[in-house]
Amino acid sequence: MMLARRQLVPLVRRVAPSISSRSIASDAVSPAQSVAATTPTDVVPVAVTELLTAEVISGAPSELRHRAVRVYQPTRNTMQSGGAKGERWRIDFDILQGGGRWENPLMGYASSADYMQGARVTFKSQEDAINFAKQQGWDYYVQQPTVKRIPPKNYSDNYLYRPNKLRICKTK
Amino acid sequence: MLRIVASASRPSSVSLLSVAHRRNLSSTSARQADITLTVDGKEVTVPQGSALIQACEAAGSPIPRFCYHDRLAIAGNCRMCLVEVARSPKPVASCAAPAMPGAVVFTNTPLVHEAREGVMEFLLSNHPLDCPICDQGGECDLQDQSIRYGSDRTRFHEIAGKRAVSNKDLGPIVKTSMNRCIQCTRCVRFANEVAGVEDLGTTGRGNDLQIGMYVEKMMDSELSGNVIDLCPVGALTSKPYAMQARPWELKTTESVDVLDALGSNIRVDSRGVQVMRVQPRTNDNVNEEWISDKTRYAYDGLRFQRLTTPLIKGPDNRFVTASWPDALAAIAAGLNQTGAKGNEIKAIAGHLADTETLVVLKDLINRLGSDNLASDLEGKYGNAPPVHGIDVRSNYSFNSTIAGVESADAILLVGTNPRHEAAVLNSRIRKSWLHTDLVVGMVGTRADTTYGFEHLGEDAKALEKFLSGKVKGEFAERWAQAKRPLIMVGSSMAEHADGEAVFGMLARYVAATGERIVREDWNGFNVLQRVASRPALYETGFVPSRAATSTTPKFIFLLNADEVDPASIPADAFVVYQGHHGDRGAALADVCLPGCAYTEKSSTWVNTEGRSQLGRAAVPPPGAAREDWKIVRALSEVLGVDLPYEDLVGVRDRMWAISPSLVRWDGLEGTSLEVAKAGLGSLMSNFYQTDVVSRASVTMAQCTRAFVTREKTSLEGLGKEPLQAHA
Amino acid sequence: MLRLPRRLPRLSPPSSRLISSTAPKRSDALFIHRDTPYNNPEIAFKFDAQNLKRAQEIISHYPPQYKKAATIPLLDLGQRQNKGWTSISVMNYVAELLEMPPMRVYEVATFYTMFNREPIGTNFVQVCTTTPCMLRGSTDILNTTCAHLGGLKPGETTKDGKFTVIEVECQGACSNAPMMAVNDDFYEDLTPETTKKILDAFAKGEKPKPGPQSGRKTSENSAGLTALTTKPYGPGEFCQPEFQ
Amino acid sequence: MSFSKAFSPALREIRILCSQTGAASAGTRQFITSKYPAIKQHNPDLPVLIREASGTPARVFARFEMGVEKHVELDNLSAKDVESKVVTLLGS
Repeated sequence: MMLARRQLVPLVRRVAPSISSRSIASDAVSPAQSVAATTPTDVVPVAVTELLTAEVISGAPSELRHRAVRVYQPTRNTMQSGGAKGERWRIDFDILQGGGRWENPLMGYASSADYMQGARVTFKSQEDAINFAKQQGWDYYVQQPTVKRIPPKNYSDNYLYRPNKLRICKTK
Repeated sequence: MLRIVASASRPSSVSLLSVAHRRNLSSTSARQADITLTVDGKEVTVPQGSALIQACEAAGSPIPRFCYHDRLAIAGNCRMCLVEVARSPKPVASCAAPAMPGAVVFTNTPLVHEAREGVMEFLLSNHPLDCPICDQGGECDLQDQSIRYGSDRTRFHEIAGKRAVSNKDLGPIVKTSMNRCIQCTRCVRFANEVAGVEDLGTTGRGNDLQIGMYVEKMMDSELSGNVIDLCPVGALTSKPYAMQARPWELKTTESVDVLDALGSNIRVDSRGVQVMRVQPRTNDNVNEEWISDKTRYAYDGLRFQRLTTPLIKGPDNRFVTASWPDALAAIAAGLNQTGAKGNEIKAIAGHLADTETLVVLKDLINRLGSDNLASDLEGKYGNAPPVHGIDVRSNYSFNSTIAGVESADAILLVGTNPRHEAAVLNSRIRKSWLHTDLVVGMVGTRADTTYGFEHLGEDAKALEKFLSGKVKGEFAERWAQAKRPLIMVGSSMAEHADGEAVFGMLARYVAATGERIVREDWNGFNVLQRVASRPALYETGFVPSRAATSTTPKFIFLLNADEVDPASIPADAFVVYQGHHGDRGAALADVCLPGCAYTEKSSTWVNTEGRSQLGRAAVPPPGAAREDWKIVRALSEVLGVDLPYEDLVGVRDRMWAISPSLVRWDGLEGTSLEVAKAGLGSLMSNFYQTDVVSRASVTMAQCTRAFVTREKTSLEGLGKEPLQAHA
Repeated sequence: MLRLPRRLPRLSPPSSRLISSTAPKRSDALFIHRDTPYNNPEIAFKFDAQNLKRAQEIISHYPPQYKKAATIPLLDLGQRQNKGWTSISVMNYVAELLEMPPMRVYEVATFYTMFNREPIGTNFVQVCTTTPCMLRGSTDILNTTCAHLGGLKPGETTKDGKFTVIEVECQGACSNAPMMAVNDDFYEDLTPETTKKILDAFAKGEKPKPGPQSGRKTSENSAGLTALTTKPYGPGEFCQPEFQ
Repeated sequence: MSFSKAFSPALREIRILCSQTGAASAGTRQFITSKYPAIKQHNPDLPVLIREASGTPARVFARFEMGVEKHVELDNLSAKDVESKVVTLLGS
């Protein structure tokens, strides 16, 4: 069972439309990935370029490697109409379970032991974001943006003749 | 093409999934031709019939607007979107003007600026200087646009001051401050078109125009919270959120709603350890841009009545706080003491159980030698395999997809009231009903949907009569001719004495109609689930075996199960409750294990379509509460059961081995035609022996009746999400 | 490509702030409905047989699905039957008759100022004070009217319920300014004296002759005709004798 | 062994994973269409979960008592081979 699972893991990750392979860039080549390379699939594996992971020299704590980051495109705030910044991609960390946050019982100040809880990095494209996460040696998963379908709209639609009983009484 | 359309990037699978993408989902009639025009010197091609503002957007020229909204009809009354069009003597309101081939449009000229400045000056002339005390501050369209187009002082010095308008009472959710209203009428159009509340409107004229109901009335809609989002100023704000936080203090987390089975996409805004509000996230495949009021306002339930530490019931029947090791040891001791073996070990999964935990719990229970994996379905139905079976996904899923509802031309509702079971889906039906010739028929208790329907009867007999073609009427006629007929069966039918009969009847009908209802490009047989955890329960096979049904349990593990009938739990059984609220389930327990609510864990949720989506933790759980799957995993260690995973990745690998679609987040995996037919076949064969008429009782209608009474309490809180079918 | 002129040269800012001194124009009625003993949805309203027939006739002018087009005529009919004002019951009844949401009818009824949403007197006196009338002395007419009816203010009703006076905008009888409309009739070429006479007549329950009160015909020149003063030719007057 | 009689009671659950359209799963799908009704007829209470996902390799899992799970790969097999593999799996 264990072996089977190991063999199957990379497949799902390559094939699944919305999950990317867990990149453990700083590890030596993981057994999972090596199997993936030899298993025939109809998905062409991404060419792996050698990355010098920043964490080797940046001095970032190694715990960071065990925390997943999400790569996603933040949706537009529905409170507002403006679509600016809507094309950007963002990386942020999942919160820490347990000691991530607490409130001062007297003053209500929020404190956190998680130095990454406020970290948000913005990128122009998904590739940039993924590349950055790889360089940092972070586990990441990509959330694909949703497809918008706004039909063509026309002011004159308000005045279209309808032959049957009206289903709505239009107003301003 | 519109830019937004071109940004489709997800590779869709080639099966039924892609059908949903192929279909023309626009609610207006299809207009094929594209036209080309020039916006700010950039050529852009848009579908014919687009508004000029859409063309400008597509060209990447943002147009300020107040009244125009992508998902509402065009009103053209704020005039903020003025642009300059060559050979036009005056600036043109780009929302109300059609995009014409060859037009040359300028959105950034002195004329445009001056025109917009003029509009803004008039808008501000009566707008109070409330920004410092206004809840919209920081995410206000008027505020933002006045930075660019507003003047820093006024030229109106009326002694009597600005226009004053009385505030309206729109109910417990929407706070009004009508002085701030700029009469964009977005709320009126939303209420009229989307929510189906035709009581909101504009009264008076000119300077006296105001939004309201004219008569004293509240906005009676389960989608009313969305007008808060729509309002471009602070006239309509959220009552529960009033004066609670500023948008720039909030941390936003994109997650998934679990209070119904639609899996609406939400954004959880939190500050510190508190969830401050819940906002919708646009996803045209699921919830468009709307969420129900329950989704939006149940969050305050997350603060109260929480389980924060493990509890063990002492000898005096009072709970005593305990440490995690003690609590887990107490469970192991309890299991030993009761001597539960095999199917006497029972797990009951509740409404808010997440998929990861279900998988881990199922593995644990299975390895303990039991198949007694019940759920808190109504009455005895949770203790038996569901009547629709779980073998084939299409037997319990919403196969037409939520977006696909819009392409149906006749809908038959069976024992369901989508308005209460899936409010956002209901708005889709209304949208389609308004814009197309859709006809709706209903079998079940007559309910106030927001669209017209033909009531065919209340019980299984009425359904049988309709299916056998003995009913005459407009709906029957149109149903017979429908190209895309859609049957929507309420999940409460699986919790009803007539359930077997109804599912059998429908399966036989679907099979008898050949290619009409289930075919390669259309699967019109749908089960509308109303509880977030059920699709995942069925997907993972979390159902009791037939043998387990008759076993008296000695050890019961309640996973978020608050709707369970206390009478069904034997007095001498050892009960463990794992969940986040100290509600009915916890009261029954000998040991309580504090878990996470949906805003506190990153877990997978499967919606009624079978779409798995990844929720994300926004805030940490209170006290000693832990992620649910970890609790079960830790328990397995104490019970000496070896589970083959240690981390979340491992659990998800296991989920993949159970059903790959569980880890294909956001994607939708359909059921192939032959398998769907095999599923229908199994439905039929089970019920060939069933005498439909003798089984048919008049009580089927109670399913929807209960929802109407429940509606009143639906906002009371998360912990007691009372989604019972019938009393 | 056509461009409109650029920004106009700015005038130098005024040295002192201009405080506009126009009185704020208050609407004469609320734009929300408040239940009162005389105006609430419980008060039944129905067209009488004759009006119902007329209503059906009006509705028949429009395609069946666009019955809502008859909102304004039907509201008017209802207002006439309901003593000159449109109560909430009238609106609800019209909405029911036309199968439209009541709010859509309220929108119409509040938009048009000629639908009175508060009760009025038996005689509804509307004095025009728009520019042409004002130039011809409508201020006097308004003051006279108000004073003569016992010191009313525009918008008020006399205690006996016989008169309601309001100021209105142009009624389109500018050539016979100043004018006022009492119920459906125009009284034109008014002077304070003729105004009093008209009001007195209405007070007695009579109905004075509508039209110009100065004695001239319609809107012909008040100083006498300046053209076409001779006798018009009759048929065949200057023709050959055999045609006379 | 055929599918025309009830399986051993030790068998608790069968899970068939395959792709809806993929060629590699064709045999498995054919197996489902031909044998699923028979399996269901003789084992009405046995869950036979058919879980499709595009592009997923075809496999069948069998869960026995005490949560013991075994599986075989069915990718690129004909319906007949699938049948024999499944028989071996269920009989084991």
